[in-house]
This record gives sequence, C-alpha cells and structure tokens, in this order.
Amino acid sequence: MVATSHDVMLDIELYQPTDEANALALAASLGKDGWLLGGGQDTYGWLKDRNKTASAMIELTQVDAWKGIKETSDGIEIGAVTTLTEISKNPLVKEKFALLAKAAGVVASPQIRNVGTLAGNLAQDARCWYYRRGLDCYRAGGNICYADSPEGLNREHAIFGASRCVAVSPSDTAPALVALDATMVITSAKGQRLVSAQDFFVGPDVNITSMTSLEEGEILTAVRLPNEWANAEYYFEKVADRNVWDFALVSISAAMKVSNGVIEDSRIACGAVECVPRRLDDVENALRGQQRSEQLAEQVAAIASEGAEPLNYNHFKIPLIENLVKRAVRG
Amino acid sequence: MGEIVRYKRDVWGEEVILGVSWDLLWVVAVAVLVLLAAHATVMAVLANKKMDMPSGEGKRVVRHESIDRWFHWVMALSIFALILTGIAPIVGLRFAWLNWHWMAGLLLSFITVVHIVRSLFWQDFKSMILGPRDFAEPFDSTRLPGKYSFEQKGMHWAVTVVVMTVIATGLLMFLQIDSPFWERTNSMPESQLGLVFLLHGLSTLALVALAATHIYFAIRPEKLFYTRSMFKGWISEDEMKANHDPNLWSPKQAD
Amino acid sequence: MAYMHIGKDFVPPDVNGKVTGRIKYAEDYTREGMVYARLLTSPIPHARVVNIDATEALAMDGVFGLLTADDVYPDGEPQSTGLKVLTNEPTLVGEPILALAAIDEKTAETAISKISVTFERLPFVLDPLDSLAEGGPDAYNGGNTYVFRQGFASEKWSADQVASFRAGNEPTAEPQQTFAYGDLDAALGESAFVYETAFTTAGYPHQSMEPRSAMAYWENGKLYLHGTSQSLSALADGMASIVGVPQEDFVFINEATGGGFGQRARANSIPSMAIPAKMSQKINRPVMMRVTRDEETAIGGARQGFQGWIKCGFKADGTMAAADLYIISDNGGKGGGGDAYSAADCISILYQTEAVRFRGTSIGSNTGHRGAQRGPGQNQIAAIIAPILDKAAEELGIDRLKIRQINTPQNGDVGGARQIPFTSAYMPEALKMGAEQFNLEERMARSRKRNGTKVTGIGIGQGYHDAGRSGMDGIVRLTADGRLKVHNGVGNLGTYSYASTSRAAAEVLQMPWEHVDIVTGRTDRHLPITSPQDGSNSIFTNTRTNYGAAMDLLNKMKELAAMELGGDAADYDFADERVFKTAAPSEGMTFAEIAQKGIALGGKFTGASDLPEELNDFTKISVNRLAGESLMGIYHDTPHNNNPPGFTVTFTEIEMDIETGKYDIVEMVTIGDCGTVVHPQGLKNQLVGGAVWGIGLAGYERHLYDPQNGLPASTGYWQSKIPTMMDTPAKIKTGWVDLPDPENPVGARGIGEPAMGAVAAALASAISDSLDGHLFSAAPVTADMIINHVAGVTSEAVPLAQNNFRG
Amino acid sequence: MNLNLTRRRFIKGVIASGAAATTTGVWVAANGAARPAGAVERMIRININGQVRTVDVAPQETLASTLRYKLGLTGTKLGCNRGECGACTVLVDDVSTYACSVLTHSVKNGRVETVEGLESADGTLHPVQQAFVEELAPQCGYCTPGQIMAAVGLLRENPNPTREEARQGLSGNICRCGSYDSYLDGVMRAAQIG
Repeated sequence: MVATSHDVMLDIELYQPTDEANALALAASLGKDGWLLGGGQDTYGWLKDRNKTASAMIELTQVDAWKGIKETSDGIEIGAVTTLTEISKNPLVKEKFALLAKAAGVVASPQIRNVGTLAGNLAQDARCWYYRRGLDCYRAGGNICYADSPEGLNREHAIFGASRCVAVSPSDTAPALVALDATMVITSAKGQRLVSAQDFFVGPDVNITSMTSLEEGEILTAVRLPNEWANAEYYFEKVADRNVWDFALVSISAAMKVSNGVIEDSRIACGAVECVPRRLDDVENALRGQQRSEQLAEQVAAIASEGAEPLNYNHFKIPLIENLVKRAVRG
Repeated sequence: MGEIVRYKRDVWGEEVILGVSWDLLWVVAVAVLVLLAAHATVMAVLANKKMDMPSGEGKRVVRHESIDRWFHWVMALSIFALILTGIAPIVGLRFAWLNWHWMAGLLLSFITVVHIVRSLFWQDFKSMILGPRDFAEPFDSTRLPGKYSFEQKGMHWAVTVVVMTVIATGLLMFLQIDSPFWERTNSMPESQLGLVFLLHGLSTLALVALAATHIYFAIRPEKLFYTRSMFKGWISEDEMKANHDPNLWSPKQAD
Repeated sequence: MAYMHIGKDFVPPDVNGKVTGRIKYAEDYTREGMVYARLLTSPIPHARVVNIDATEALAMDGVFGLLTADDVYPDGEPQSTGLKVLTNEPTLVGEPILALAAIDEKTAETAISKISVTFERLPFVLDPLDSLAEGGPDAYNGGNTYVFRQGFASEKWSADQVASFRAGNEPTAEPQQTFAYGDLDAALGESAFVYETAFTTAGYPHQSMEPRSAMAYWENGKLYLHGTSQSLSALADGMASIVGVPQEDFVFINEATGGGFGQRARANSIPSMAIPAKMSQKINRPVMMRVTRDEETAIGGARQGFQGWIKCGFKADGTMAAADLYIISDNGGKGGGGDAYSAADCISILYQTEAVRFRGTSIGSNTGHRGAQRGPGQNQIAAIIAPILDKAAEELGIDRLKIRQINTPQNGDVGGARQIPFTSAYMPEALKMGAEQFNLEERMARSRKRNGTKVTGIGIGQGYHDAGRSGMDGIVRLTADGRLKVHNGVGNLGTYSYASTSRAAAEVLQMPWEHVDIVTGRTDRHLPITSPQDGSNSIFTNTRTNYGAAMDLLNKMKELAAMELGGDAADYDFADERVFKTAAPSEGMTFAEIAQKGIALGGKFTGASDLPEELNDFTKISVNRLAGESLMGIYHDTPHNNNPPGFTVTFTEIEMDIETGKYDIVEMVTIGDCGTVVHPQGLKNQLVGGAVWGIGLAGYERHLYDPQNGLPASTGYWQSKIPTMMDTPAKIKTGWVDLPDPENPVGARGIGEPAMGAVAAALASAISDSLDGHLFSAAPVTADMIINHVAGVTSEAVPLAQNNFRG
Repeated sequence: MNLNLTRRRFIKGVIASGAAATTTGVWVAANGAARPAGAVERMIRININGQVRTVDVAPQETLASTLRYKLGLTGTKLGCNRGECGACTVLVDDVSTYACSVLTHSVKNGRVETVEGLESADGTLHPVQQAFVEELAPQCGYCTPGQIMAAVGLLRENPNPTREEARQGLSGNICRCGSYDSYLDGVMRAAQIG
C-alpha cells in the first residue's frame, strides 16, 4: 500500500516469442522474473498499481501452437491462449460443450473477452479487494487476513474451504472445465504434464500464494475436453451484482447425463464459493440414478451447502448455492 | 540475501516486521552441518587416543521411567511434525500443512505442560538445575556430573527456552486463525503480530539447530547408551560409573 | 404558442466534436514544455502530517518540484470541512497531501514513492453513528460536525440512544437542525394507518467519466487553466480566489466536461484544479495533472448517506396526514450537504403532507468527500418513501395510483419547509399520462403473480427537485454582419443546456439558428456569470437571462431604428432579421445595419455605459472587455417569486427471480413535468440518464470502507457497481406534460434531478411489490439482501450501517 | 515512505550481530542474472487509421498512452485506465479492445482504428457517428468515442443487430450520464443508414 495511486507501469522488458520452444526457454530462464502474459487483463492492473512487479513479460499469445480449437479423437483441444470470445462463439464448442461456450461468454465484458484468454481467465489471481489493494495479506506473503475478521468486508468471499485466506475462485470458465472433466496440458522446458481441471486449482491450505498448481517455468498450453461429457445436459448460471463486468457472487456449472428423466451421472461445480471451483460430489452422488423432480431438487440442494462456514456478510451464498443447485437439477 | 527480518508495509504504508527471513533456514542448516562435521572430525581424531567405552553389560540402573520416555518421544514426534509441516511449504513442498501443524502444536503444548507439572512435583527437579558447579564441569576432567551432564542440562534448558517461545508465539498465532475452538479475531496490531512471527521464526530456526545437534549427539558412539536408555529406560552400572558421580546421582537398580 | 426554436430538436454545436473525438477535455491539451504532476495522497483516514522529507525525490533526474499545503496556504489551512487544495490534516484516505512534478508520470510516481511523510495517526470513524456515540471518534480535528458560521462542534449521544436508534427506534437526542409545520400529533391522531421504520440509504461516489484532471500555465501574468466544470463562469468565479489570482488575470478553459452530477458546479468542490495552477507558478512550466480513477473516487464527491427514522400517518381516505423524519446524514471526511433537509422538504412537496416535522444532524466520517449529487436528499428519500405509500395503499384498501393522486401536488399548491407556492405544477397530468402509457391497469393485474421462480412487481415512483433560480446575467451581441452572439457561461457537460438556453435569445429575435453563435468554452471569450448548472436550474435560470438580454437587444434595436427612421421605439416591429415600422413595414433596417449603427454610436448600445446596476462583477469584466465591438444586449435577472418544481413520475414492471435476487426491468415509463419543453432530445436524455442513476441508487451503487483501517474498498467502476447497459432496460419510454410555467419566459423548468428520484422510487416500489410488500427500508436493495429475505436468513450486518454492507 | 527506518535498522542490527558470523554467502539468489536476448525493440511501425506511423514505444506502454501522448490522438479517452469503463475502446483488426489494457507492442502487427479514423476525407461522418448526432446519443461525450468504436465493431460483425444484440455489443462501455437508451437508438439507426 502506498500513498500515491499509481497509474503507469514501471519499465519492464517484453518478449514476444512466436514459437513454442522459444517461449518455454524464456519461461525457464526467466523463472520468477518472467511474468506470463496472456491477454493481460489481469496483468496491467497489478503492474500499474505497482502492487506486483516483474522485470520481464513473456507474451504467449503470439505462439500459434497454443491458439485455436481443434477436434481430437477423444474430444476437443483448446489452445490456452485462445480468446474467450473465440471460445464462446466457436461452433465446435457451442455444439459439443455449450456449457463452456456459455461460461466464456459471460466473463467480464465483450472487450475483455476479445483480448482475454482462457489461460488468463483460469490463472487469474484472487479478486479479494484487500489483496488487490496491495495489502500484505496471507496471499501476498503476510501474516494476516483482513477479509476474515470480525469487521472485514467479506460479502464476496468464501463459504467453504478457507484456510487463513478466504478469497474465492473468480473464474467463470474454471467451474465449467471442472464440470466437463477437462484435462489441463501444462508444458515446460522439461516436458509436459497433464493435470485434471480439478487438481489444477489449489486452495490456500496447500498454497496460499498461488491459485493454480503451475510451477515456475510452467505454462498452461492447452485444455482438453473429453467426449465423455460432450452434449450432456448442461446448466450454467452466473449470479453477479451486475449483468456484465462483474465477478460471480456464485456460479454453477453442471453437466448431467439424463435419460428418460433419470440422472444417470453428473458433474457439478460452483464458482465463487471456495478458493477453488467447488465440485459438488455429494450432490452428484445423491443425484445418481434419481428421477428429475422438484422434490429431488429440494432434497439435494441442502447437501450443496453442508459444511458451509459463512463469514459476516456472505450468508446469502448458502441459499444462493442451494437455489442454483435446484435450478440445475430442474434443468 | 542478507536480510534477517522480512518487512512489509502495513495498511497505512508504514513499515512493520513481517517475520524472519526464511533464507536463514539455509544459513542455519549449513552452519549446523559445518559445526557438527567439525565436532565429528575432532572426535574422530581424539578417538584414536582413548578408546575405553564402558560396557553395556552387567547390572543396570534406571535412567528414565517409562512415562518419561513416552513424554520424550511424544514431544520429539510433535516437534518433528511441527518442523516438517512448518518448513516443508517454505521450501516448496505443497500440502495442506496448517491443520497438522497446529494439531502437533497443541500436542506439544499439552505434553510440555504435563512435563512441567510432573517435573516440578513428581520428579527430581533439582537434578536439572544448572548450578555454578555445572559450569566448571567441562573444564575439569575429574569432575563427573550427577544425573545430567552440563551439556545435557544445557541442551535441556536451551530446548526449554526455545520450545516455550515457539509454543507461546504459536499459540498467539493460533488465535489469529479460525479453529474448531474459536473464530479468528484481530486481536493484535500488525506490528505486534509481526514480532510474534519473527520470534516464532527465530525460535524455529534455533529449534532446528538444537534438534540437529541433539540427534547428532544421540547417535555419537560414546553417547549411544543414553539413546538406548531413552528406549529401554536403563543404562549399565559401568556406563553410569564412567559418566556420572554416584554421590550426586544414585539411581535404583533396573529390573 | 408556436415557437421557432423552443420545443424543437437541433444539433448542438459540440455534438460533432463529441462523435469525432475532436472536442477537448482538460487532459487532451498539451503545451510546449509541459511537465506532469502526480499526487501523494493520504494513506491514513485521519492524520496530521508531522514531517515531509522529499530530499531523495527532489534529487532525482527529471523531477521539477514539489507543492505542499504549506505552499498553498502559507497562513494556515482554512478551518472548514471543505476540501482543500492540499492538506496537512487529511480526514480521508486519498486526500491530496502534496504534488510532485516531473518529466513524465512514471518518474513522478517513482519520485513520490521516495518521499517520506511522517504522519501522526488520529482516531478515525467510518459510520456517523459510531461517532455520535459517547466516546466515539470524531472525523475532524475539532469535532464531528461543522456548524455554519460557528465552526467545528462535537455532537454526542449516549450509547443507549445510539443503540436504540440502531434497533429501529425513534432517535431521542436533540437534533442539530429542524423544521416543522402543522400539528403533527393531531395529524397522527387522525391517521388510520401509521407506519414507522428506521432506514438507511447509501452515499456513493459520483464517478464522472472524466477524472478531474487539469492543466495550467502562466503567460504574461495570466493564468490559463484547462479544467472541468458544470458551468465555466460560475466555476471560474470561485476558482480565481482559490488560486489567488485576480479574476481579470484568470482564463478558465473548459470546452467540454466529462460529467459533473453536482460535484463540479462550484470551485470549492473541485479545488484540486488549483494544484497544477500553483505548481506551474512555482516551477514556471506548464503542468498537467492527470487524476486517476482511484483519486477521483476519493475526492470526486459522493452522495450523503442517510441513517434515518421515519413515521408517516395516512388518513382513511389515503391523505398523507403526517410525516416525521429524523436523519443523520453522513458528511464524509470533507464536504457536506443539506441532503437531509431536502429529503423532508421533498416529502412535504411530493405528497402535500399536512403536518411535517424534520429533525436532522450532519455527522462526519473519515470517508470520501461529500457534496451535492443529482437530487441530493430528494432522491435518497424517494426510494424509502415509495414502498411506504404502497404499504399505506394496501392497508387502507386504496389503489396504488390513487393514493398518489390523492396526495399529489398540483397548480396552486404550496409545499416544503417554507410552504412556498409552486410556479406551476402538473403532477396530476404526469401521473395520468404515465399510467396510460404504461398501461397500468393491465399490468397491475400481474402484480405479485408468480411464474416459476419469477414474480412480477409493479412500481410507481415520483421525483421532485426545486428546478430553477434567478439572479444571473445575460449577454447577447449583434455583430456588424448581423450575427447573434449568445455569450453563455453554462458548462458543456452533456445536458446541452448551454445551447438550448441560448435558443431563448434566438427565439426572442426570431433568428434562424444558422445565424446564431454560442460563445462559450473559455472565459476570455467574455462570459456573463451564469447558473452553476446544478440543481437542475439551468433551463429555467438561463432562458431567463438570455431572454432578458435578447429583449434588451431588441429594445435597443428598436430604439436605434427609431433614431434612424424616426418615431418611437414602440412604433417598431421586427421579422426576418429586420426591424421595421409597424405601420409601414417597408421602412426598416436589417439587423446588420442596426448593429452597425449601434456600434457607431457606442455608449449604452455597445455595453460601454449604462450597465444594469446589479450586474455581477464577473459579468462586468466581460462586458467591459466586449464594450464597443458590437450591439449588446445585457440583462441582470431579477428574482422570481415562487418555487419552480421539476416533477417526474415513473411506472415500472419488473420480473423478480426470487431464487437469485436478480430482476429484469420489463417496462419503464417515465414522464416529466418541466414546463414547456425546450429541447426534446435533451429532455429525453435527462429522463433516461436519470433513470440509469435511479436504478443505481435503488439497486446497485455502493460506498465501502474497511472498518479495520479506513481504506476505501469500492474505488473503481466495478467495485462501485455503476449500472451497465445490461442492468438497465433495453428501452426506457419517456414522455412529458409540456405545459408552460408562468415564471419563465419560455415556460421552462428543470428536470435532471427528479428524473432519477422517480425511477429510484418506482424500482423500490416494484421490488417491494414483487416480495409481497416487504419493505427493506434501505437503498440500495442488492441481490444478497433479497436472497437473504426470501430464505429467511439473518444478515450479520450492523443495523443502519453506513459506508458498509447493509442487512 | 520510510517511517520506521530507525527502528528497522536497530532490530536488524541486533539480530545481525548475533547471526552475522554464519552468513557467509551460502545462498546466492539468481537476481541480477543477465536477461535473455530477444526483448522487443522500442521503435516500431504501426498501422493507425490506415496510416503507418513510426513511433518509439516502451515495452510496457499501453496503446492508449501511445495514441494519446505519442500520436496526439486524444479522442481515445482514459476514464479508469483499468479496463472498467470502456472509454478507451478502439478497434484492432475490427475487434473492439480497451486501449488502456493492451500493450502497443501486442497490436503492432494489426490495424488499429480510433474514433479519429472514422470520418471520411471529405468530412462525411461514419454512419454510426451520423446516427449518434441525429439521436443526440452523447451526453457529456466522454464515453462517446468508446461507444462509437464498440458500435462500429459490432456493426462490422453484425450489420443488422437486434436491439438486444446491440445492447450486448455495447455492454462493455459505461456511460455515467446514463445515455444507454440513446446510444442504442443510435446503433439501430446506424444499422439502417449503414
């Protein structure tokens, strides 16, 4: 926190690699000093505020191999620096994974979606205002959480899984990817590793300073959506204060396999209730093999909020998550 | 590098202490290794000259009651758990450490309190008191200690101070997070909290050093019988006589 | 009456510049050698600067100088709650402490981070009720309130009194301010339905799109300041003395202003523009000071929040017999306002309440700078009172439109604290017109009907603001080539009233619009003092001045014609830019010829002598500089008699999703009663713009400060929850009564502020309707509040909290 | 601000005196290591409103800064400088983009269009500009260039939008005056003129 409201970035190098190898080599050699740049929509604010600094940016969006959407034998693969607009409008995504198209289509505002990338949306940092203001809270490496305190302003914070930090997963596409059982392709100079969408996101109990499992030098290069959940019945809803340009108060992404009104299987994840997209395993289990009905919706809704620990101002997230689950079950 | 204390700006832009610089962990690790290696080398050289280790056979005397051995090992376990869960995330091993850490901390606190009470009223507390005579002991090879040698007493009290600091600061830190017992409060200004973190960090570093030293001596060949006694409870009369003054310590025979 | 210009759309001269990007706002200017200033602002909500050490910063390459409060106020800072240019006694986070000028902004910011300021921290408070409580901190040095002409004072209640108020009870402490008329007890006694509740409304920032950036330079002893204002002459009038430069040597340049909403009307609410002026003087270079969004949020003004209690009594026939109102208004860390008084005044006027008692106390908090914001007071209370009216209608079995008609102000009525007659009032007509356009009867049948998770809510709201003043000056000129120059100091902030009020002069002279030039944009074009364009008063105030000046010009033209062609001025008429003998129309002179004659004669004809006695000093400077050049019409407006009201009514239908707390505004019709319509497109814009603001007040906008450390949490557009295109209806239907007001020469009254109140009220009414008549007694009502209400969850919010979340 | 320098030095000193003996350069951080080659050059050529301009651009410079301060194209406004208001909207290869939140270097290979580039050489306004004038869509005008560019971008992609589509298309542009209704009227009219 400084006494001037900073508004221009400090000098910083910019690398614009156009091929994979070069980008990976840069990421490896710059390490912590290299800020990975997608569309930059979560970057420039930090740098202008001077609340985070880096000595170099590595722009990933000029690497063609990491852009675009293509069909694979098992589903589709989306280059991680594909823009959100492209994802939301892509015929293949809309046809098979409309859940993701919808989620990508409600992120922030049209202009941000035009530039912002999937990787950027997934790897964006916590939106807790204390943290963003540059306070040295736990997430910033400090000893304190300002939001989870008797007087903290925590209306938008977590009701589940908090560990010192109570920031929530701000991404709209993250829960959709968890619901679709996506696989994240993480590449580094050392090679490639695959991580499930669910494991890609980490809570503060495990790593309080990063919301993803990306390590230094690693780049999220693609997201794979398996056909397993293609064309399932989807339900997506984002409830935010404003209908555009806002982060979810709670969002729900559900994929269900339904036949003759019976929910054979489902994957449901919620955004903005926990530091990671919250997978509702218990709800999924309760739904399995059940006939879709209002009673079923009511019944499983309560399961969704079990174990919630609301803070001062976010009790409303409990009925809200329950209601969204109900809506998903109703279809 | 070179920073010992980490600072940060508080909400109003003032600089306050954040905690210890964890770079010191490496400094401590290296320093301890160097010191112990030096000790080992010296001992190895000396070992060529005298090599009359007392026999572990024959009559046995009681050195540690079973309850005290339990205390020791539970304490050791909790301290190791604390060090591991506390330090692993700092060196980059990611797991949900905090719950284990405070649970281990509570265990250590509990066992420490029990140990204090027991040692004050049920054990021979005087045997652990460091007196002027103890300080002369290292410089006079004719003097043998009572139940505990100068080094042992020193180690004990050093560990006591450090553990008490770790516990006290740890409990204060514990108050700052949500737990099954309370919801966190903002009970402390950031600057004070920073001091608490600093003390916790410094005492952790000391504890790491002490633990390393303790283990080192526990596995030294000439001290190994003490370690055995911490498992089995007894030392041989030979070992006792070679290392202790029976006038100052008259343990009962072991079964 | 058939007008040539009034009531007709036209293309205001600045629109082209706005759509091409050519029009310049303060930050769009550059000047040779210009350097950049940035601010160091207080990181502490309440403090005193003990020491500033800028040695390291000033030693940096590219740093030109520093400006501190000591430079600006060598004799000490003025003692008031008003915003200072720079201060050593900050009372809110973000208050400017010093400015530093450098070769570029990056260098300036880096240099500022090397300045060491030692602060003494002082206790701070964010909620006025916490300050009122015995032993609670005071926001200011010297108290928690400021009494006009007396200075700082400390108001304290007992802890029990505060607790009782928070619990919803009538405050028992002595108020700072009060007015009353009628027999309140008797009126309550006669009431068949009495409703009593505590309530809160949020204060929130103006967030004009253009931050209050400014650029200044000095040349030949004159200060040229590129800045922002709601009215450039009114602002320049005050700004000169803030900078400390004689009015004669001050040129204020302000072609366009990116939004004002109350906070750029007067110099003392935007003193930061003096920083580049003073800095430029000190370092002898042009200085640009760009203000960031963050800074704009802190010092750009905010509405006063209310912590109030209200008791209303209605007779069995629906008449509002009594209104008893007690309001603690949040004065913020700087500034203040009379919102609470206006709120009570508004109830009295809008509902013709028989007995009213107002009690109010204004208390500071170490939060954003406060000041008038679109309908200050009237619009906050609008959102509180509308659902109460609905409740009364429900309890008394009266139709919801009917209860408003029963209580409506109309022609011949009086209203307000001083029971002043209206100049005219056509609210009954507006209610009728709105109900018809909205198709109220049919829609009302859907009220509270549920469809799946959605429930229909119907809302009716009314808005009021006193929308007209007098006493300003007008200058119009006829040049030798026969063109009419209307000198207009009304600012260009999007109402286009600088242009539409100029058309009153063109109307008087029946001049084709192509022959009229509006002279504005910078004060060295010699402007009269005009309305500050606040309080929706421009259209009323400046049609009066321009009309008057044009009449003066016309009279002078007739006089000149009579001098030339013989006879008496009264024998002359005019048409088609020609003055002629009424009896012999062929004998006459063109406007151009008359202008030439006037110029030749000089004296009173060219403004060189015989000026109206009461002309303002500011206008005199302009007239003196213009004297001799052209035939001049000059006018000093005399005071008008009564209260010219701006009235609006809004009908809306929403679909409330009770599972998400979100609602769609399905239909919205808003009707204005603002006298004769001068400029239909401009009026429509005021109505739809007011609607967006009303939607923000009723449902979205917020002002959050962290109780732990006083930091502002809602600093940008996102966190302030400014309504977007997707939060407002895809179409807002507008209409107007269009009946003339007798106290304005073209029949016009203002509308901008009530346009917001009616919508806030209608939306609050509709939200309440969709939730079976539940009253939140709060504004805004956000999604979380609705979800909690529907689910029966109790919030942990502090009751009546201010600058925080509410329950 | 360094408010507590003295206290800091004191504490540092006390601790250092105890630990100094052991801090013998064991742990050398990788800071200060040489950067890899290949970082962007400052002088670039960029196509703005159909003209290729050569301009000196810092690596971290935003397009809004370049346009406003290097090229004098002040029609692009800064309302928030954080991508929260839309006043700085420009088109990059026909796609609406917040100029405050994109680096000039990132778009140097694209076609940048600003509000200044819409008018034809003979002074004829672009249909969107013309429609906005006719509907008197702007109020204070500060958001107008951004609204116009968003509208132009929308109409290039969808020449005949429904009012709802237009609303979606312009939803990334705040108008604090609340002129949304008039802007939408303007877009619908522009589609007709188009």
